[in-house]
Amino acid sequence: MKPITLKLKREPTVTLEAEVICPDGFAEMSHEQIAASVVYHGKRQVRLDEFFDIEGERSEHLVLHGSLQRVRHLGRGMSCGSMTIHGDVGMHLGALMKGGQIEVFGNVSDWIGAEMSAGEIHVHGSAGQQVGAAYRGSLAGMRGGLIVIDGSAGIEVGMRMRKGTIIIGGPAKDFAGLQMKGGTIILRDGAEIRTGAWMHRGTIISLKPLALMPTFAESGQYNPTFVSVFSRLLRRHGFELPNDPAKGVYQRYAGDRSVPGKGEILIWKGHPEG
Amino acid sequence: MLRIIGGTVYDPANGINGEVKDLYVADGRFVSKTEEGQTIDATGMVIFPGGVDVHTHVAGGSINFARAMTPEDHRRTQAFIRTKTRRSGLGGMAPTTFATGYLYAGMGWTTVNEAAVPVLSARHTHEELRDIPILDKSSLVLMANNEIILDLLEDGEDERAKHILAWHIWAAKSYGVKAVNPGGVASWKWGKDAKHLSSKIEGYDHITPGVIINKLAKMVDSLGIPHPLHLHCNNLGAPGNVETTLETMRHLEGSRAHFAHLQYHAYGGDDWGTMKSEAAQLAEYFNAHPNMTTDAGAVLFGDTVTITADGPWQHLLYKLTGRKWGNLDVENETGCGIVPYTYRPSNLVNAVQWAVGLELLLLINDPWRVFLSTDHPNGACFWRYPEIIQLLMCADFRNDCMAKLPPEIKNRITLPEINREYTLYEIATITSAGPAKALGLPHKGNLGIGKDADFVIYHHDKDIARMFGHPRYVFKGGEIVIDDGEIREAPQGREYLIKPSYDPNTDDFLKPLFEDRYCMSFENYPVEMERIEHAQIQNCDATDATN
Amino acid sequence: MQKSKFLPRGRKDRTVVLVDIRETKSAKAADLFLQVRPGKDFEMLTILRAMIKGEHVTDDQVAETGLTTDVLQDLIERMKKAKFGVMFFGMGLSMTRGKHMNAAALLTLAAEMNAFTKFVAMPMRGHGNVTGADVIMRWQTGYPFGISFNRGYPRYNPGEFSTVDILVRGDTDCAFIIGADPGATMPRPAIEHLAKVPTIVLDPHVTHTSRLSRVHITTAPAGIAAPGTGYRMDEVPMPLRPALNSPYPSDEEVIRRIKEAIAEKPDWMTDQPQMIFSQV
Amino acid sequence: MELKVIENATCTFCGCVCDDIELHADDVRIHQAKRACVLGKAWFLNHTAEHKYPDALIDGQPATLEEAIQVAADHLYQADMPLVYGMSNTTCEAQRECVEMADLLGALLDSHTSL
Repeated sequence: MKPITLKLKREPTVTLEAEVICPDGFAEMSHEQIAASVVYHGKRQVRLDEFFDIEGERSEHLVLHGSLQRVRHLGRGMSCGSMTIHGDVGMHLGALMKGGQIEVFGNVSDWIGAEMSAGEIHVHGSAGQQVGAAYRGSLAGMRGGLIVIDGSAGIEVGMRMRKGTIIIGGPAKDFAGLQMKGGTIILRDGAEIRTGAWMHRGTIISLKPLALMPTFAESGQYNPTFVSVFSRLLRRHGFELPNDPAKGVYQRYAGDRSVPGKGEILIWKGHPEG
Repeated sequence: MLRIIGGTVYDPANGINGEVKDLYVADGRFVSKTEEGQTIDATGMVIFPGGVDVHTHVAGGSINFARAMTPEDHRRTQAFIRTKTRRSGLGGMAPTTFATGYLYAGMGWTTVNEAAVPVLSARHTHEELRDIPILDKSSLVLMANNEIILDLLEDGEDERAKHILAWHIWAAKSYGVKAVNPGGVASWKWGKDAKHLSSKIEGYDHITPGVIINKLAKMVDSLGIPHPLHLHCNNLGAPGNVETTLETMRHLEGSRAHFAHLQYHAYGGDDWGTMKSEAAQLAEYFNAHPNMTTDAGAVLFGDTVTITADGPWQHLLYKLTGRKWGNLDVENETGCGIVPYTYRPSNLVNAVQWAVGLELLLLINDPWRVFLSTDHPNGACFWRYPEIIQLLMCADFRNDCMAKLPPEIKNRITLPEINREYTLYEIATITSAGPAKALGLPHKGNLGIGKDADFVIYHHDKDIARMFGHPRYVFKGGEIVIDDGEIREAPQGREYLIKPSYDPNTDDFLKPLFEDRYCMSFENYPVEMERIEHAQIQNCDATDATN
Repeated sequence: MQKSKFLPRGRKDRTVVLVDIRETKSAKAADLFLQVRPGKDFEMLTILRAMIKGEHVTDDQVAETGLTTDVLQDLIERMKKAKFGVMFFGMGLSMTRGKHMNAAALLTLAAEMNAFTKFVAMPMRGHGNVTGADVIMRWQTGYPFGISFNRGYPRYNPGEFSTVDILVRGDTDCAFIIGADPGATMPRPAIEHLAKVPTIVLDPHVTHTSRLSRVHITTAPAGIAAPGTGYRMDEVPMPLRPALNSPYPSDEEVIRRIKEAIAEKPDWMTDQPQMIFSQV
Repeated sequence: MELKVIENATCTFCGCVCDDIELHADDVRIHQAKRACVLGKAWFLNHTAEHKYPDALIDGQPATLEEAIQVAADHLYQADMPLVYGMSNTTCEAQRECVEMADLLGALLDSHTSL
């Protein structure tokens, strides 16, 4: 299926809310219908083609080009197809996503994959705050699917997530896994402070040492088999998790006791010689 | 001016039961005849007086706290878009003030009574009431845990207490007196409760909840307040609490009383595992005692947020659910707890609660004494009233719903044995004429000449919930406010107040007591009259009150 | 201090515990002063949450906060013994690293203390009537702050719709400022954006923000020369009793007139449904 | 000159909003703020009824109130994404007008609380 291409031709001067840019809708729409779809430039309703050069129609594969930092809600609630984005993207990318794939060659802002339930998001650059998080007041963040950030991430990664996997390649800021209820967060380059604060359940794996909350307790060292299984699944995203007992071991911490929670944080400790 | 012709009219206040009758409106009231103005052909349609809600929580500190606590609900609910003349709003479990007006009017309700106002929050509550468009409003001030009044009752100074009570009603610019868990909320200030009528109240030696209730009801009657003491009984929501409720009813023989959300007070059993309905027992007593009115406080399955001045109950609920909990404390007067909650048919306790609300509505045989309410938002949101009407009017639908309940429900409820189906006339009574009478608002819930032209025109529809959820027209003060689902106008409503008389020396007596207890200036405490928009002061007549 | 039936000796019947990163003047007024290590307030509150539930936290872990297990145990005993506890918190908690989560830690601790005794928590508001703004926005929009009306109905997302973030990202093209002086207090990129877009200021004084604005209107100071209402931080509204007659109009009057001038122009929002069921 | 006495005046300097202040004022200034704290005294005594500033400034130049209201309305109306911010040191009545104006404008609306 030939993709629909959207090139940003005019920089928005304020935010551009464009939840209409979503494979589910565009799959059924003619070129004219796509061009005439309504986006919100600030409070003004404008046609999509006032901001984008559009090529193609009736496709669930979308390719976007341009500096889209002010463009918000791309792929909101999408359930199928794909979006490939060349450029930086604004807030709420793939929020409430139910399926399909998003790949970004650039950086993304806050709330990407917020409250998503399935599908995949891969960001080759860095991400802002609240990756895969719950919106304010919601009981659950990400409920399934996969988010991979090659670069760094802001605060509250996976806040209140219930299921699914988040992988952060670069360092994460404070409160990664805040109030987590399930699922897995992998921190390949560690995190700043308060990782796993108030977590109920779920797993955080860090390949770098972490400054942990005082309400976590050490509970043994091991090389869990699920890490190997996980590692195989992640290979197609271009990396693996160490798990060779000859090279090192995971130090396990349990908490957060303030909840009291039954979450676990696994921190890889390579043997000095390994 | 307006002529409504050919409609089938249900006007219980005038004994009109489904007669085809023309209605005429001029200057916001019904008149005997007019030749001028618009004519609306209501042939084949049903005409009701506008709905009156005797017990709801739509304005003030607690519902406003609930709004702040539930942003996730605001996001998933319907949003009203602003127009040039109308404000935007959000519906849901705790709707914004503007949306509250649109949603109530949208299903044909035109008068509401905000049932719980702490005096210190009264100024705030009136500001919010002003922002509820279309509806006429009244409010009740919380008095059963007021320290000054309790101290006076403790010392046997009943007459003085009565003057203080009247002073507070006027200070709060309220319409009547609400008693919540008398003595229990006062004890909760110290983490204790008072579950029975003879329970000790923390800090007092002589008075008990029973004494407070009894004396307050007598004071309300003797001051001639149009609406009787509006009572939220002790021991709300607990298994076996029907004993407390019956004891309370026995205490109140000889006085008028309105029992709020009776559903929450009609349980048998010893604990959550054995909890069952005692609606039949309660209804039997209630039917035999015409001094009382009540509203159902019915429960519907689904999400809501529970708010009540009954702090102890709310803390229990928080512990049971492990969800969010907000707890407000209003300086020296009352408190309030807030917990989001989901009623599930699979949950046996919730299933019993659902049945109890309906059983009370069906087993209390006089529709002039039992009114439709969900204790919004506690049992369900007010905008779900049409679903309850359907449950009352259609026994088959009720049975279908019961089939979804857990099988263990069998011996815990009597609903399956009840065949009664409400008629339209009875629905018009429990939603409008009855509550208007209980509130002492004779110009409401009444399509007679000279009465306020607040009325609704419904399409006949076999789907009862749809019929009552989507009126063809809603009129407020003779003006079309809802036209086929569209909000036409959102005029300002009135606020009803009363000014019971009290000893002019009350200010001097009260000031030092007040200054001892509160950290607000006595002079700044009463709500100024200028703050009430379209205020209407209703008469207090001590000789009228017991009729 | 207030004497009451339950606390007849006033201050003597009350216990004040001050927690701060340094010994301030307020420490003298307190019965107990706990010096917490800077940036460890969230940790301290979280440890307290664990300890009141009987969960074990090691002495070394407690020591991270600059306090000792004995001190915290003593604090917990005092809190549990209280008849009615109140936790007040200020900007030192809610505006430092961790921000809203630090406040959430305190609110959660207060809620959980109710398993033992009555406890409530309350933010100390530095500015006069900021509580009034919160309360009014809540009843009119459902949300306390951080709101956007751009879709014709209120939406809420602190961080997205909060002022510093909006200004730093440049997401607004016109700012109306009242009862605040962001030109004096906000980070430089935010101030630069205010200077770039048309900014309108209402204030009794010509402020820093006025100087970078396109329009400044002098108004009567609230409560001194303008009447009205102000909310106490416990959400009790108070009538204002102005002592002076100002030569300037009140904020209320000026905003109403601006609003009316806007309303006279053609509406930019047309053909909208009355209501939508699916929000963005 | 005889000073006017205002009893039970309310101080809106900080969130405590004390309402037991006794103010003594002439036509121009408040001379005494009894029972006010140090902060409250400064608050009451530093404001006067003098015509100290121009009624309005447009681009830094003195202007009439009416002109300023029109220019303000034009800017707000033309903006694609206006912001209404602040609302701390003002009355509830003004705050209500702010929220209504933001609703009408389709604006962003925020208070000090978000800082």
